[in-house]
Amino acid sequence: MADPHVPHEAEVVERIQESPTIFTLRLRFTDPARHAAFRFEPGQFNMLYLYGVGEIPISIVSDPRDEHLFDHTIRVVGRVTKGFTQLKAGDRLGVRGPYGRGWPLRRAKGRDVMVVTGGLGCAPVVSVINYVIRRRDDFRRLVIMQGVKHSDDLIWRSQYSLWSRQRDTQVLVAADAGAALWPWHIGRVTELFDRVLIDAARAVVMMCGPEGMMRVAIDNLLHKGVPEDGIYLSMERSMQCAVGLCGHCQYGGKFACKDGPVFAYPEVKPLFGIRGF
Amino acid sequence: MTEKREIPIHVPVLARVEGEGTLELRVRDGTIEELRLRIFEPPRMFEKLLEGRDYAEVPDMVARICGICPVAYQMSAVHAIESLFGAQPGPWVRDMRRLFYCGEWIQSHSLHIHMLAAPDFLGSASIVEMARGHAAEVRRGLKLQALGNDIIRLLGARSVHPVGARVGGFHRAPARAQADALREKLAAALPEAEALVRWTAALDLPADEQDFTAVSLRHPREYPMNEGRLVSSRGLDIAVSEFESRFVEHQEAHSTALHSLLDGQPYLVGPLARLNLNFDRLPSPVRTLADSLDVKFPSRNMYHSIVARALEIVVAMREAIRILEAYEEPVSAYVGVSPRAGAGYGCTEAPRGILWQRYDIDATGKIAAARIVPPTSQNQARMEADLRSSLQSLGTQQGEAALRRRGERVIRNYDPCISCATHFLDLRVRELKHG
Amino acid sequence: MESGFLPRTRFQTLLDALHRAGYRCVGPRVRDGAIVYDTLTRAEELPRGMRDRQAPGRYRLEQTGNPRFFSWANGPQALKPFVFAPQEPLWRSERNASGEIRFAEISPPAERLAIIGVRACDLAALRLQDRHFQEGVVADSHYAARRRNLILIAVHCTHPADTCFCVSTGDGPRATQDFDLALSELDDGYLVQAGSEPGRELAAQLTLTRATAAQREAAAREIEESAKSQTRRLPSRQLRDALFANLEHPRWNDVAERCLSCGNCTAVCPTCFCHSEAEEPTLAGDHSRHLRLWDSCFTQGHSYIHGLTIRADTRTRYRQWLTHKLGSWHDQYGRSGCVGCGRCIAWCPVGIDITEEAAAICGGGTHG
Amino acid sequence: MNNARPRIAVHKFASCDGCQLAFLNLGEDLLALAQAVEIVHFAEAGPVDPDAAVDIAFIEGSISTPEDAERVRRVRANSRYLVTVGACATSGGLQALRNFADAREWLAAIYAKPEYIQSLATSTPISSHVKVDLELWGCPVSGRQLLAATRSLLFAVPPWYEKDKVCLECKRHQNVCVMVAKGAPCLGPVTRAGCGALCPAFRRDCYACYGPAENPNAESLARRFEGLGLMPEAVARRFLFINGAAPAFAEAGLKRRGKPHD
Ligand SMILES: Cc1cc2nc3c(=O)[nH]c(=O)nc-3n(C[C@H](O)[C@H](O)[C@H](O)COP(=O)(O)OP(=O)(O)OC[C@H]3O[C@@H](n4cnc5c(N)ncnc54)[C@H](O)[C@@H]3O)c2cc1C
Ligand code: SF4
Ligand code: SF4
Ligand code: SF4
Repeated sequence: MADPHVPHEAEVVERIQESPTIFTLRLRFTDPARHAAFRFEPGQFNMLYLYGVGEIPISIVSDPRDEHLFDHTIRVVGRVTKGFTQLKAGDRLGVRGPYGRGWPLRRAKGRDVMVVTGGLGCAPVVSVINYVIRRRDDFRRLVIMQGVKHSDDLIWRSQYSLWSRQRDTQVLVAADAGAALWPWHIGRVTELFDRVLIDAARAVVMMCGPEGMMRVAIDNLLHKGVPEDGIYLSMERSMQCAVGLCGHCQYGGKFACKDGPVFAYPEVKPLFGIRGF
Repeated sequence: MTEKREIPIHVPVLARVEGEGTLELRVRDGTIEELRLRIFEPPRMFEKLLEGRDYAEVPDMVARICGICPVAYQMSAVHAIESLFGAQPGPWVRDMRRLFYCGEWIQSHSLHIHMLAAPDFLGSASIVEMARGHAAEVRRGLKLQALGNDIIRLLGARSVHPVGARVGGFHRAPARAQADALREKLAAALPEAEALVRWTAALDLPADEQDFTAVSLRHPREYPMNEGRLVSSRGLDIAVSEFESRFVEHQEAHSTALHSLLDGQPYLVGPLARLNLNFDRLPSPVRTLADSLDVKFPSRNMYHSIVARALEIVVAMREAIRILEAYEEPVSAYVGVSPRAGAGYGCTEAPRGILWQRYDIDATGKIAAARIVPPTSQNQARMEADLRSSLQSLGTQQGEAALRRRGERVIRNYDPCISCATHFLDLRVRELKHG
Repeated sequence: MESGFLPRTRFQTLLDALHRAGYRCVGPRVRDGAIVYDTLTRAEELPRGMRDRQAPGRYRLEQTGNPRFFSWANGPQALKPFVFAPQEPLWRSERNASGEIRFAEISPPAERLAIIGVRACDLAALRLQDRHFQEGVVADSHYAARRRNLILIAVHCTHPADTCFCVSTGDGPRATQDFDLALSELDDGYLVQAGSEPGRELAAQLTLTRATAAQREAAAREIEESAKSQTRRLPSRQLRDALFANLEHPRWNDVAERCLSCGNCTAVCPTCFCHSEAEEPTLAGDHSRHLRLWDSCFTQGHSYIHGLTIRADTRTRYRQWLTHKLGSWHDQYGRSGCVGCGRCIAWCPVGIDITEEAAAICGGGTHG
Repeated sequence: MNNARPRIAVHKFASCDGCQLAFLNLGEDLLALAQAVEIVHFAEAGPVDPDAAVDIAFIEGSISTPEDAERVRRVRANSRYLVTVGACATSGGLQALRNFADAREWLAAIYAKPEYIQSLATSTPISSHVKVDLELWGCPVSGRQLLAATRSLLFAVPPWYEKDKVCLECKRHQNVCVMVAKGAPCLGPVTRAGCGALCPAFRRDCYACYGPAENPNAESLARRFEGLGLMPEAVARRFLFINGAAPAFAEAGLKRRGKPHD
């Protein structure tokens, strides 16, 4: 029996510094057969192993059609992520995956898509945006909404400008506080919901970020008429094994690693927002 | 170097001694005018801390006086307390305590020989440097040190501050299979310990005969560890409980360590003193080994301490093997004790020499007063005397660096343990209390 | 299906047959004041006449003089440590001078193990662990390797402790599933019942006499009485909904005052499966081992995600344990995660009683 | 020789030397360590250069004199990453019991010789004086802890440290609980793991030499000890021991000692 715990060697092909604390690793399995067979969906994640230090879950942010490489965008928060910052092209690491259930992109086909993020910006939903823009005809309106504490926290600023120039696309960014030359809204992201133009009843909303922010967004969306099952969120929980064994990622009866990390809102609704789950 | 009228020498932190201390001397016109072995470790006042504690807590507390010889502190303490309570732990406990002690001797002596003393004779600054030219010897030393630790671990779970000893015996008896496995390891390493003895005896050790009084325990049959009477090379022969009538500690202003004197005179404790006074108690194979060496015992050369240590490693290895060969799991690893009011005395042979303790305990088993006299404060006066004569005979014109090297070397013969030496309550504190 | 009667004087023949078949036998033995599973070579090593007294936070053994080997209720261990090891390496990695990394699985030792004296509650728990470790999206190869090599000799429970409540969870005292052999202990010997093909083969190697009707009746009666003697029980309501409806119940604060958040309950629970992983590199850095260790929902690391601890206080940790064990197990495995073994009650250092807490939060008495 | 090796120092303050011994007892790993790092100050092992700038300073011992308080500031200024090893450096150690033991006596004495009192009244952890980057608990620390921390720093990642309770380790070793099966007043439920649950393995109660774990409920455990038959003073002594000055333990202990304390 193949051991589901053992990683496989991969190589960093390219490293891109996105911001002082965020970088992207573009990877390839060193075993060509494994690389060729690797398939994933947007929203799925891999377990990345830093030699001698540890293993952590990181979403795959590249486009599934891009068979050349797969990308991970990592924010430095603790020991393993700090260790990963040292990797450069040619360095090796361990990878196993893909794991989990990704974004409902099939369901979203032919509908309005809204992407909501908070905090420092969420790599997993950036991949959704890129996915939709690359297949622009498959989807209807695209609404991108992002709230940050301070304008300096917004990374990929140029991308937001780029996206805002796409057709049928609305970009709504808000910062609680902003520096000079901030082109977007100053204030709470929730104030932006009034400006959102979507076919609420048929829209598919995908969100990730701090759970408090998501809670507020859900209330606003429901108020706007988005049905509960049109809302999807990515839940981050501690994960050690990523295959439903270690128990760390349990959210009520769900295992975020295999039943998520992307959940339809009704699946998590009973516990959502209750401190301690 | 030209002769200076006055040379102040200050060795800030003594390298390769247990703990930290400094050496200061003032030389005038070629004569050492003042010599101070200054121990500046802050006192930790254990005797004060022990007051009011339960007797059962003592072994875990006194272990913390010294990380290098915690077993010795625990052993003197349990003997002192049991002697007061009239407890009879029986032959199994007696053997295990001896085994426990063997572990500490092997560990401490190996560490001292290889990490502290031998680099001197091989011209290295440290064991790491020594490992380059003498890899096999260093590995052998590390291996012996590890075996000593293994013995302590068998009875105490870990080698520093072991948790297995208690008043009345041990918390848990080792399983037979563990004892067998350890015995095999020891037996396999015995030839290496014997080779170590020959290696130390072949080192280029300076000739330096000195006159000193040696003090140790003496047992009717055994090489002394846990039991015996206090004897000296000048005819002292008293019970452990009579220690205070002949040995007096006093405070020197320059040091936070007490100096102990026997009838007002400096004296030596430790491996050389022990071996000199108990040569006839060596098991015969060790005696044969000792007799085959160029270095002869009894010896008046402090540099022969390193050979004495190596011989004691062999003594301890053989003793441990003997005890483990006869090992049986007991019904109970300890006997119960009942507290009794009064004073109890214990003295055992720590790796660095006799470690004497006295506890005044009340009827509920609480410590009313404690007194602990560790080997290093007993050697303190002797060390200063030795330094004075050694440096004088080296010739003060040799220059600072040479004096300093020689000074450190002399000190290392005693393997002073500064943490031990400064465990006690500072006298000045007592003054304050009453003032 | 019952195979016959084995007199106690011939109990050794069972051990011998297992040894011949290449098994290491593990069975109940007295160690450090408790009955634990340990290697068993001779029948005399069994805890003849030993009886346990258990209460919340308390376990003591006493000798009754009774000739029986199995007149006790479960000690601290279940089957869990034999299939889901408390700590084990999963794989190792090696990095060479040019930075290439090689991975290799570390397989658990392939040892055939016969466990003797297994109780019904532990078999039920094993079934749950099988579902968790072998029947999910992936099968855990370490668990599976150990599980494959087990042969289980059950003993129907006739001496439940005061802390037991398997009757109320429906998991005992009679062993009904997943054993190879099941024994009913009588004053002079054992009724032997095979539950699998290996069990039948094993029974065939023992010289069994035919069981009498009186023996069968006596055995059945003992098990029935054992069931009746249990006084603790979980509230009979559907606890899942009741617990999740009471997430803000004041009792959570009350139990948090007492609970040490020590995780002993999860460690002795035969169904708890949480574990953490850790990396153990050598100092030289040339290779590294990846370990897994029993973890618990009572640790801070269990709910820690970069900078945020989801369950920082004992109230939310205890609530996680209880709502999972008695609640969300239903969502995951179609039943409660509690098999009524009572271990978490006896081995909780401060004697917190799961049945009492559940009753306080969900309503319904704990003593029948 | 590789010049990029991190430079380390081992400093001693008021202590028993037992934690330094964790280095000296590493065996072959000691030689490996000397390969992996450059040991620039470690008086007990040879090199003496207390004021050298280093990447990692390991500190053993507590602060109990004004000179030591000054010295530790110099060590801090000279080191990039500062690690305390052991109970003395991390909580003040057993000798910190003097901090409460004779509070009234000490106070009375202050007026006589204040400068003297200042030097001896308390034994405090390193973190009361300078910023500490990593605390390794234990009396003594183990070689495993030292190696793991050093290895992490060599990998240039923050070291991982234990915070779970001894009970968890105890159960992983499948020891029989001494509190439940013997009624022994075990401190495992409030003590930080890392020792390997040595005491329960030796059939005795843990005495908390690894200091408080995260989220320790010392008050509940103290009540439990009383339930086991311990007098309040005996309960106090359980907590006021090797790491008695650690706030979680001091609180539970002093409360039962019943002496007003400030
Ligand atoms: C599904 C999913 C997708 C994610 N996608 C992304 C993404 O795309 N980009 C991104 O930046 N982040 C992502 N994250 C978050 C990311 O996983 C965390 O930021 C990361 O795990 C933090 O690891 P760290 O070691 O740097 O942090 P730390 O806070 O240092 O440690 C994380 C955990 O590891 C434990 N630990 C560390 N070392 C050891 C050890 N030696 N032994 C035992 N335990 C140890 C710690 O206790 C802690 O629980 C995702 C998380 C999830 C669940
Ligand atoms: S929850 Fe308690 S009683 Fe139930 S199975 Fe687990 S340990 Fe046994
Ligand atoms: S319920 Fe008991 S065993 Fe469980 S964590 Fe709390 S105190 Fe520990
Ligand atoms: S013996 Fe002590 S450390 Fe072990 S489980 Fe019991 S209370 Fe916890």
